[in-house]
Amino acid sequence: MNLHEFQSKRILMEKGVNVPRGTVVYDALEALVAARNLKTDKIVLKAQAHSGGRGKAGGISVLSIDDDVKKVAERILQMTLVTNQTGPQGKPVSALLVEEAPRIDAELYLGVVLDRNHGEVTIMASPAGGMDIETIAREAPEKIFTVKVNPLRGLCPFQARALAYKLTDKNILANQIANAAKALYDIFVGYDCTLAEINPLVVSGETLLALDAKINLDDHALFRRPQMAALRDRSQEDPVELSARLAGLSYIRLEGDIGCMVNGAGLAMATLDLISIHGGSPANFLDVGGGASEQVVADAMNILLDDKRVKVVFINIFGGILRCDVLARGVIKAIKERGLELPVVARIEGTNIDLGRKLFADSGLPIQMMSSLDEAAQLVVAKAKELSGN
Amino acid sequence: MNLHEFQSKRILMEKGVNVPRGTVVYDALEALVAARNLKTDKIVLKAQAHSGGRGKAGGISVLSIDDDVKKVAERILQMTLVTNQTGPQGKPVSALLVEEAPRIDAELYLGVVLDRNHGEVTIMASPAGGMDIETIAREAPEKIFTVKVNPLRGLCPFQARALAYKLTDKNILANQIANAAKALYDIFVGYDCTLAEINPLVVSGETLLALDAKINLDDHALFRRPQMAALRDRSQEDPVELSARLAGLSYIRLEGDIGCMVNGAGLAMATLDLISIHGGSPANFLDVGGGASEQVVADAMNILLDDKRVKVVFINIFGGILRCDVLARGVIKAIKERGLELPVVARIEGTNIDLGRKLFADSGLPIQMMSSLDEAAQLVVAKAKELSGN
Amino acid sequence: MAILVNRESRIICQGITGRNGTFHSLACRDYGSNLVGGVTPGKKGAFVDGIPVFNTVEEAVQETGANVSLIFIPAAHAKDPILEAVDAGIEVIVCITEGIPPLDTASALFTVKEKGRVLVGPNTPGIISPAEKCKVGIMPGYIHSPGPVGVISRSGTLTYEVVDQLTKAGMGQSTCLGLGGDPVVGLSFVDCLRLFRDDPNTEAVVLIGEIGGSAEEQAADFIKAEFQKPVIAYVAGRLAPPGKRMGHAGAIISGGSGTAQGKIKALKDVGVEVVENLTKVGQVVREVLK
Amino acid sequence: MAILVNRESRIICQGITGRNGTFHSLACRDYGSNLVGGVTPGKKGAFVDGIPVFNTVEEAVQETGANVSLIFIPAAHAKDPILEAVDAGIEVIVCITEGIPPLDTASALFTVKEKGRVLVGPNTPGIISPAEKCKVGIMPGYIHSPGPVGVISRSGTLTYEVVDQLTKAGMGQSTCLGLGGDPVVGLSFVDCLRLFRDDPNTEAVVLIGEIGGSAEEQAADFIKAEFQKPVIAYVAGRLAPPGKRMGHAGAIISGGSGTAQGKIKALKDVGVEVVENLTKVGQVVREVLK
Repeated sequence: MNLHEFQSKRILMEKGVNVPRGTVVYDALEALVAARNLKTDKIVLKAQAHSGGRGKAGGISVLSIDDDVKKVAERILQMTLVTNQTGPQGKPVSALLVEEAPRIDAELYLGVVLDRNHGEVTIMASPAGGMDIETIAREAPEKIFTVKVNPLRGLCPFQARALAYKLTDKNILANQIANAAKALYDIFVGYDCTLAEINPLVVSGETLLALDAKINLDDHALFRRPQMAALRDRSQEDPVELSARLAGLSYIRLEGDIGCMVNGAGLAMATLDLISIHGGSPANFLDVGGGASEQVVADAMNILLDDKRVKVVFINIFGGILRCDVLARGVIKAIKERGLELPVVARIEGTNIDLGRKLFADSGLPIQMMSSLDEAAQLVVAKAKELSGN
Repeated sequence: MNLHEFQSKRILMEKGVNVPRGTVVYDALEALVAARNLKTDKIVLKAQAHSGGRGKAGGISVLSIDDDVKKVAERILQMTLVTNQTGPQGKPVSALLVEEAPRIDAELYLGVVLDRNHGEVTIMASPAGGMDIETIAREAPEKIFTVKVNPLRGLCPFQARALAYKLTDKNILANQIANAAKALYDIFVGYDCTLAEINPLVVSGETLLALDAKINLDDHALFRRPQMAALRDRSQEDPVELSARLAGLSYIRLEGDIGCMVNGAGLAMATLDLISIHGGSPANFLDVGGGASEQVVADAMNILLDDKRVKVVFINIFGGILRCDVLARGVIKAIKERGLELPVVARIEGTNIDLGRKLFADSGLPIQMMSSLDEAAQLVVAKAKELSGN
Repeated sequence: MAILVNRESRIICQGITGRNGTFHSLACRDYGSNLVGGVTPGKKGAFVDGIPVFNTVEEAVQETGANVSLIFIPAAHAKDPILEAVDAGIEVIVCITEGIPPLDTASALFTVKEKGRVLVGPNTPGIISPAEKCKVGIMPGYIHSPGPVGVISRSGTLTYEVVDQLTKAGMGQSTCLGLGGDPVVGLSFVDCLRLFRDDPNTEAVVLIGEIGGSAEEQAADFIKAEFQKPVIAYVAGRLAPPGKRMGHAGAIISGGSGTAQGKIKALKDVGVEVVENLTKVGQVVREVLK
Repeated sequence: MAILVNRESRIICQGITGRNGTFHSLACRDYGSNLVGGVTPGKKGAFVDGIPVFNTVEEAVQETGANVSLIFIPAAHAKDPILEAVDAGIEVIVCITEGIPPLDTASALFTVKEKGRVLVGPNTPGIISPAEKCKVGIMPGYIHSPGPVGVISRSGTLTYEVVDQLTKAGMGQSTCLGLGGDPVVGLSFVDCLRLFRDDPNTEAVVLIGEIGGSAEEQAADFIKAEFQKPVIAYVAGRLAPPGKRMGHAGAIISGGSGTAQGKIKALKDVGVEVVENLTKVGQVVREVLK
């Protein structure tokens, strides 16, 4: 789960990190009032949406207080931001952050992630802030400094200090960088983040300011961070992904026309790859999971059948915990309730396979059963091509 | 620094451990009111003083509500408790705890200390509560169960649970024991204790109650536990030890007549031992410390000279950080300000020894300088015997 | 022979009285595994179809000599039983639980490594050594058969798919393991390759990777440096969009790293036979082993 | 030869710009120690009488190749510099600071031991190896002389007293160490005895104990099992009343354990020459060494 910039900045402020003065607003008039209240010359309007690249997409505007703030605010608030991270459908703008635009003497980077290989929390810092960390890693890897923190010992003051002194020789800045690193570490661990990042962390005179911030939370730990879970902005989620999640399914929207239902994340990914090898294009990733009930399977089927883009449905199940008879009952249930206007190809295998096949056969539904996975995939791709007239 | 029973119990309550209902009072009438308010038949009055063995010394009284509570309360509040832990001068009773006397089905022991050898926090539990842990260790060591906690990892739920199941098979009790162990561990670590103990922890029906509790805090960590430091009851400290501590000295009252001033804890202990070998009896342990100033030395000298029991003063200094000239100036300063009615024997050695000797010589004070430590000790003992007429 | 678990393994199940714990403990025993006990605090003295239940792992180990544990404990509380198993001396800990907060896993893993134990998972289907009739996990036992192929995977059903192909193509397995689909897991591809290298009954290894992290790249480095047996690999997720968790918490491409393309290249570069079409894995393994 | 520190030791002082840090760093250098640098955050580029100051231990180690550190940091903050020294690769850490909260020391010690480093103290006068002209501590250097006697002690001035006797009696010292007067300290009597056992230049050891803890009893066990050189011991505190801290936080008899009598008996039982009169230690050592 991701937080908005303004939410992330509030958390940073609570932990003692300075951020530019500002207000979050939801309409253009409010934006104007907020801008005037800042009593400063140069202000910035920032679209609040879960995506990087907001600037390039037109979601960030630096203005003089004499400019038509209201008009620009209106424009941004009505945008659907399309960036290289959002996909073509874009993200709505949930709110607008109105901030003073501070003087910028230098831009630093500070971020915290979990090192998957060693299970250590890694704090990264760079004097080359402003660009994203992957770009720095590619273009100037020698400008990234890291500290690995043993999760049992926690971040020691000397580690934060040593990192800070790699970015600056000035004690007044080093202390602030060390404090910001400590704050970011505490946020990362205290709220179970997947990412806590300040980029850029700007030097503005003798003060350090978090000009932009990104805090992403781990969904698997939200149960113990209820105050964070309450910050979820559902308007930023794909509605189908959202309803799938609420049904206990793992669904990701893709750009093709073949609806896929698979059990297990790995097999689901492999199924997409197989469709692609044969020249097809999947409309989604959909893992019904190991413990799916008949109803969950039916929900999954409905999600695929509701998707106007889907031309053909491909069911690929290797029953382990999920029994093939449960799968069959769920699929049949969904179709019986709504009718079927699309071709469905099913390849099922594993636990209770005979019973599952029999249920499909007895249902009288026009579901094409295949025993070879490869042939099934080829068939699905061929049907999709045929139906789209390619 | 030690806490009173009622203070310890309040902390336990805050951490979710049940204690008997009760009130702390400071006079007999209050005690009577408190006893009646308990609306129970059997009550107990407990002297609040920093010592074990209060029961044997008459500081604890179990009464029926129909007994003359006021009279007993009055008696206890006026006591000076003399136990095997207080020394002959005893401890005043600071307050009275008036509690219900619960039904007792079993008495357990639960305590937390720091294992000096491994730097691990050790939780000890025993089904043989009521007697002190040393007695259990001597008489039934197989009845003591321990868990060692790595300070970085902290106490894991399974460790508390495993300890609890060693004391009982009943889940309802095991859960409460595990919770009490967790609470006691959190108190120990959270307040930097040297000891956190519930003894006995009584089983009263299906409830566990901390019938008595002892929390001792580490003086070296009080700086970061101001809310604990505020609980200090100075009436429980020896007035001389208290004023020595405030002067930055380490002083312990002993029962003899030779006043000792030494630098360094080890040398100070060794000096006492040496006096004893030669048949003498020291009045105190007094370490002026390595960084003592002239004033601190003067303060130390005054403490010895103020002590009516002291017949002769023995100064034994091996100057390292503490220079002999500083020592000499401090001693001379104190004596010049108040005069000298006692013999003083000094053996000084180490840094700036010549200057120190010269200062003493030039002072014209009747201080007997010795160069052999052994002979100095013998002389001191002989003088003390002579003056006490033995 | 096999790696990590075999007919000598003495297995307990932590959480044995829960629905999944009971079901899979019995399924493991049915397969032939030596299920010697179970642990559920407060249930000491009970039996699950004849398997004795203890309050603590310490007791279970004392009474049964257990050295392997299978964990079914809800994610919110799964860190504690892992540490309990370590402290009680369990050597191989198989944690089926999915969705443990990664910081919990990371912190438990620190103790696991310090004490030199093996944690398989979390979020793993487990381990199975067919010739040893030993299954410690939730995989369908019947698709496996004894033989010379070691299988290591980050995925559950995808592994079953591959194992099914192998068995149907007449190639049995020495040991099959799931490393787990979480971002932080205990045993790694490299750890497993080291074990398979030293296992005389393993002649080839199938490595099933997926997007996210760099476990496959590290495996490639290890293979180059010190692994001589043939390795056949499949890597899932070439179509995965960046920034999206593909079902597994660990299957996520972040900031351009962890892509299937990168992993495939790394493996190919060290001579691993990378199969692009999942349905051909069995066939390729047969050709390699011929 | 000597143990732990010698003429090759490259020493830094953490807290070198403080009053005590400066005074004792220079005193160590005057004695002959190889003081290569100091650390005070924010003072990089400064010099203390020619000794360069760095912001971090990491930098100091990189620039000077330091392997020994002498710590003078106020007790409230002393845990951090110990860990900093460990992480930067310092092998021998001598922590002079008195009064560190014992839980802080315990927690730092865990990392020290995990990484296989040596922590002397806290609350120690330090280490000195006279023949090596190496002093890392606050003891008065001039009372020491080179020779065959190793001295280990839990006390400062008491050690000076003994060393003074030894020197005046013509018996120099190989290395003298203070273990520290705190309840939890790094190096133990046993650790030192092991080092002295393997040091060819040490012919006998003087062990100076005191009440509290069980370090002397453990030393006795070790001596019995694997220490052949003569040991002469003195144990302070026979008159100490139970429950009172005798100056040192660690010198406390609790619940009847840690008494001088118990320690003396343990040492005598394994053949250690225990001297009861402090002023006779030098004389007894001379007789033993004859």
